[in-house]
Amino acid sequence: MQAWCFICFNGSVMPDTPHIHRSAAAASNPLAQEPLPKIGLSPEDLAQMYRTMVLSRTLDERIYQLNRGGKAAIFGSAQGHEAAQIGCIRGTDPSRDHYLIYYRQLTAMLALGTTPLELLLGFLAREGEPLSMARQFPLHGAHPRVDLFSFSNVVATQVPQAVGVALADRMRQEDRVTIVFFGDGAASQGDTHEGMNFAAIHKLPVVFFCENNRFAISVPLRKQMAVENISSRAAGYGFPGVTVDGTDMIAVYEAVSAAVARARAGQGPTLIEAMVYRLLPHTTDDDHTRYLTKEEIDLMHREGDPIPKAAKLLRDRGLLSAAEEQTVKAEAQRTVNEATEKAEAAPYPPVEEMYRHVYSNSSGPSGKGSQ
Amino acid sequence: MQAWCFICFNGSVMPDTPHIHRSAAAASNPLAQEPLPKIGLSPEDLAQMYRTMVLSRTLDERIYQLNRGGKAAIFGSAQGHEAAQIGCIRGTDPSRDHYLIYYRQLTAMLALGTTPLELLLGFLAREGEPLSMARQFPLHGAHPRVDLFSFSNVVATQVPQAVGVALADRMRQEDRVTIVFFGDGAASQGDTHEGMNFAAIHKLPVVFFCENNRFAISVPLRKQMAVENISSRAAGYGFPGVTVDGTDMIAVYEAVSAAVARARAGQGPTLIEAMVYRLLPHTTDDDHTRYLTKEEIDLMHREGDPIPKAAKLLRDRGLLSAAEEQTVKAEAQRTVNEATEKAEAAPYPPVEEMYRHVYSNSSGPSGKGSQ
Amino acid sequence: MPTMTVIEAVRDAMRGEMRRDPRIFIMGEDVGARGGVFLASEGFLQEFGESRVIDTPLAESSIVGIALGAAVNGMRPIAEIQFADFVWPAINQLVGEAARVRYGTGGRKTAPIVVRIPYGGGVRGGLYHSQSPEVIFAHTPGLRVVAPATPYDAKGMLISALRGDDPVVFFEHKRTYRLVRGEVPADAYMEPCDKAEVKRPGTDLSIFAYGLMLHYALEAARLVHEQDGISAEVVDLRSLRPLDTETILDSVRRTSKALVVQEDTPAVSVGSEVAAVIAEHVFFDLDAPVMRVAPPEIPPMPFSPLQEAAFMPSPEKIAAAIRELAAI
Amino acid sequence: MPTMTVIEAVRDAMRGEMRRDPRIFIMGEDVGARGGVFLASEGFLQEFGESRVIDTPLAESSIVGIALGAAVNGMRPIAEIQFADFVWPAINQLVGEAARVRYGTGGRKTAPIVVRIPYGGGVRGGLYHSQSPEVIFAHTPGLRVVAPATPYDAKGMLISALRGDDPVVFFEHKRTYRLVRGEVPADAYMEPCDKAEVKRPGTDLSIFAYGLMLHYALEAARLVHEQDGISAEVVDLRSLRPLDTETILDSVRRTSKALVVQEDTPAVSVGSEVAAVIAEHVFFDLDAPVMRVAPPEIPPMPFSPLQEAAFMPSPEKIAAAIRELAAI
Ligand SMILES: Cc1ncc(C[n+]2csc(CCOP(=O)(O)OP(=O)(O)O)c2C)c(N)n1
Ligand SMILES: Cc1ncc(C[n+]2csc(CCOP(=O)(O)OP(=O)(O)O)c2C)c(N)n1
Ligand SMILES: [Mg+2]
Ligand SMILES: [Mg+2]
Repeated sequence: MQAWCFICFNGSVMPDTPHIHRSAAAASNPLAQEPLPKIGLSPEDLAQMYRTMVLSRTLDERIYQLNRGGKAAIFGSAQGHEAAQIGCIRGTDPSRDHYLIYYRQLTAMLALGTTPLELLLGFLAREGEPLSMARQFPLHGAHPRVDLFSFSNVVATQVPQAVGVALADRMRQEDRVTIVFFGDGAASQGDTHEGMNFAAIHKLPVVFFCENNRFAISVPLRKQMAVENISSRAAGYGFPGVTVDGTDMIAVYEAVSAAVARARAGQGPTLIEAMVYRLLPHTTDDDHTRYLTKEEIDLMHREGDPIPKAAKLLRDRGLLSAAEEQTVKAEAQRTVNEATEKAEAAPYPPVEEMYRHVYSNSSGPSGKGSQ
Repeated sequence: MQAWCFICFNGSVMPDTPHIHRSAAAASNPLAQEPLPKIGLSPEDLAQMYRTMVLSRTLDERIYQLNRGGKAAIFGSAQGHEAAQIGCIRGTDPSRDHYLIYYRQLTAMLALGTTPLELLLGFLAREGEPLSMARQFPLHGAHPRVDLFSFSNVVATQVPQAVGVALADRMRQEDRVTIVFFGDGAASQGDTHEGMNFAAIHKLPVVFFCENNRFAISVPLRKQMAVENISSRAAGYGFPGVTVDGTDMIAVYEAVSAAVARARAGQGPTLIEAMVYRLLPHTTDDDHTRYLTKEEIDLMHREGDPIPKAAKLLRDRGLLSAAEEQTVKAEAQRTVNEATEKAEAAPYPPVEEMYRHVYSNSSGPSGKGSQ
Repeated sequence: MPTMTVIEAVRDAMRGEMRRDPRIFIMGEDVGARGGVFLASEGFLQEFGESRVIDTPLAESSIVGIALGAAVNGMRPIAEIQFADFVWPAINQLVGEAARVRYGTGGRKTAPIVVRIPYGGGVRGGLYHSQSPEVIFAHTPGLRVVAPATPYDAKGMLISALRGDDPVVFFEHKRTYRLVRGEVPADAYMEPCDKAEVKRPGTDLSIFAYGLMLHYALEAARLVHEQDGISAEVVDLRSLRPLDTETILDSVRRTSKALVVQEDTPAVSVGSEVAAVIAEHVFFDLDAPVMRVAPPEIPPMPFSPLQEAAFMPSPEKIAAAIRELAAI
Repeated sequence: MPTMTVIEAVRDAMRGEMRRDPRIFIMGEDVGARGGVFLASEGFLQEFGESRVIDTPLAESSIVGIALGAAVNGMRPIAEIQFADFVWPAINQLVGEAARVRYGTGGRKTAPIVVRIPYGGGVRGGLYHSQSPEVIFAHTPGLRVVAPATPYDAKGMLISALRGDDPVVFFEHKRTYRLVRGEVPADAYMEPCDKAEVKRPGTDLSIFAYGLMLHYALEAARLVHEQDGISAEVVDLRSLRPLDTETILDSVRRTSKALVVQEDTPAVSVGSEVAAVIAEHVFFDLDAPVMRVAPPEIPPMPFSPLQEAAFMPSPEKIAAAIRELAAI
């Protein structure tokens, strides 16, 4: 097996705090300085990525408000994960690839074409919610247009499922890659181990994308594992594992592009660990001051917010003026406002709907009709 | 984390057959040539180890006969695993350590003091069977004198259980090591991953002892994993992983001794992978000619039988004459014959016994009496 | 018509469907060169090749989870769990996930997997090769759960399962595999996956059973008919989810007495539900208590032979219960 | 006497027992600094330290498997499963292993673990934060399974569980945590883990319920008493394994009518067993069918609020069933 680690960290590593493990991701990505064509992104690509991040943040804040106003359900904020998600999606091909997401992926979902209105219908559990008919927690279900889905919020179940999705493609010799998202917490589950091992054996086209935000709710990395990086697990299965700075959208994009290329070339899976900070509590139900100091929270915001980082990146390359920055914000605000109004005006789905789709209706002569 | 691999393979590596992966274990152990005091074993130790191996083989063959005669239940033979098991047990301290075994461990059980009669009572499901009152498959249950147990034959369940056993010792600050045995098949289970990860986090005194016989029933290693050795998984948890030639009792003894010393010193777990050959089919119910060629079976017997190897080792050191070899065999035969007679004479346990021990009888004022 | 054993019928159904439908593949431990530990897929590797006959690592959760993923992506996997006793690690993917794929996506995705599970005791399997874990599946909306008892039903219901769009948990009683032989059409046919069947008509009382117990119940009905002139109707439940309550209730309406026979321990079981629907829906037709024949409430099941025999219901025990119920 | 909520009672019981018995420790996700997601172990890390309050990795099978191992080696672990919906990965270690440690070793080893499981719906939890997975546990010989509904029972039964020698699955209904308040003695006391309790005596019919449904049943009984003069007895099952059949049957013998109320879907459930034992053992005392109030057979439970409300039994639905049954 080839040793494969194309991203090197160079910046100095800050010491860990009692709860925050920072070793690998504190450094920054040398690629960020490269000319864009070499990276494979156009200026418009970067601008688009930035706009999606801002839209995600704006919507994220709105959902928080709706929750605090007693209107929206529980929400696991994506704040801090935006660059990782946008970088990842950009490295894939939504017209053919599969995406098994988890609950903290507002940005990824927007990047894949889910609209703010669709998402808000989920948070308000209204009729027309396209993913699950508002049967599931927001963000769960299956997307009507892209092969994006999340059957449950049972952590790590999606890992073997993704491997099965890729197995089906392999059997039909279809050139599609499966991207499966999960957190650091999910890495401890048996399902993750089993899924990765199978994918390795069959060299399946899977990208295991771990958004390592250093916490499973309140449990810090040092209580989840005794190694520095989750990516180090990959060697034990026989495929490459890479740790990238997940606050750097270009670094993530590069890593994912390479992994996708590897998968398409029939070389099998890759594990990518994007180090991010979870800027808010685990969900709207959580209070992270129970287990983090104020200094730690501040430090995460200082070091870990990918949006100012992305803005600076664009500004440094002359792609974002102060005025444009304002326009992007205003545009996002308008979109989210409109979506909120529409979502709030929608009715709840009728009760009778809940009896549908327990079983198929394809009975045929076998009598396997719906119950 | 220290890089830690004290056993180096030198001999030439034979090419794999279609079903048998041989890379790591074809080589032999340089320690085998060292003077005994340096290894930490006395001549009597070696002789004793050899005698137990021969006893195990003799009993193993007897159980096969009894099975073929319709008398004994299903049996997973230990033939080929004897050196690994005797080397392992010798590296531990049965007066205080814990042993979570699996079903293929006749030699280990004998080494720990279970008698052939006790084991045969299990195979014949007779009254007086000490491990489970003949409720379980032979070899399962808990030993009356040593802390040796196996609650089920559900592969890999013992791994987290062993970690819990060690956790309890750690909490009470008792200086005991837990040895957990499992096969290569078990390495794929989620439970193995979860157990190893927890042991690493808490640096628990556990030795993970994998008897890698290259097959889970009929499934060869190449369909179980994409890596060369299971020991390579250890690095992903943060403890050492070692592969040893499991047909060489001294090599195994050394590796286990070191792992036990490490555990006692508070340095945490070790994964030891002993490469062995399963000389017979998976169990008495299996027929390995369905999935192995005659050449492969012959090759295993030629390369993989640890008993002639051990005999040669003793002879080379002048510890075993031809006459002694005969005496050891005869003695084993006599012991097994006697045990067989006694076991066959024992009655079945009475039916009423089956209602006992579903619940505790410690009711007390809580009314938690037995049902 | 050819005669076959249950295991032959299962093999025949799978082979025929795999020839017909390239989306079907089989995955599980030892299903390849070994042909499965019960030889259900004997010869399949040779005929269908490694890509459709997949020997998996020993990891049940992923066997079902991967099957689920493949199913969602257009395939029709058969996942074999080697013994029912080892299905527990896969419960999360089966009960928690597969059962709810369709529901939780509002019908957008579907997981047509067939999970084949050899189960049951009376085979000297001891505590870990004898279990009957059907309860948790039979309880779960979104799953179809069947337990055919005859070669005819095994083939026809497996074909239905493979042609349907829902996840099906397919229980095969190990003891029937080679014990039970019967006529089976050579061609494909579909037997419904949601219908009970009266396997022996009768007038004095109704017996409800499935799996091995169906055969024991039939034997008991024969015994009491010969020896005591009692006419017992024997209903093969076949489908444990959905329960075919119509057939159940209809039988009790005619006989006015019900006896539920099962191999699984009784508390909170499939048999409980049969009794409950009778007590709820045809109470006024009943002339006697709803009786049950089942093992004692101890872990299934002791390895030692006398104890195993004492644990298992038998034709004699069932016959005794029939006589008792008939006398009320 | 102090009054407490259910969650306070649980915390009080654990804290008192951990002070008393150094063998008791708690492990689970977020039980440490966070104090558990429901704050059951709030303050425990400070009081008992990291070695007795163990934040585990996110891996339920090992949470139970490790607890089991520690229990076998002399400790008394409390394993917290964060939500019942996530207990499925642990079923193998719980139902397959822990339940059978004592039996399978002929009594040589024992696994006194207490697995605490917050469960149940009506909390806008959707498909994966609302489940009631008690069936599989209630079915399994070797486990004790309880579901206290009141603060008094929660404390007393948890103390019993922690002092007993068997594995106990301890269900805590999430909606009762802060909703239900009641008097609870400050000192330790033991409430039996295998006894039902008549929570409201009555003469016209018997209602059987547990968990949140106990409170809804009590409310319904109050309603029909006030509005219709019907006297409904309400029996709190409390123990789901063993079921206290004596108390159940005794109640039906007195009232001659039975109504089973549950939040879990009805097919093959705890409620089925209650109906079955009644239909088997007090059939001749019964004046009416054994009725059930339970949700529809769809995956528990939709997230959207009108649907969730339609799914859940309510005092009104129970009252309607009482009236119907009383009128027979
Ligand atoms: C199997 C399972 N156990 C527990 C939970 C409860 N839970 C929800 S999210 C979470 C933490 C997940 O952490 P991680 O995987 O790192 O993702 P993050 O939320 O940090 O993005 C837990 C314990 C769950 N959803 N599933
Ligand atoms: C969880 C589980 N799945 C399947 C089985 C059936 N089974 C028994 S042994 C075995 C193979 C085990 O292989 P390995 O762990 O390598 O041990 P070996 O028998 O080779 O010593 C299988 C599949 C089981 N006992 N438990
Ligand atoms: Mg995380
Ligand atoms: Mg093996």
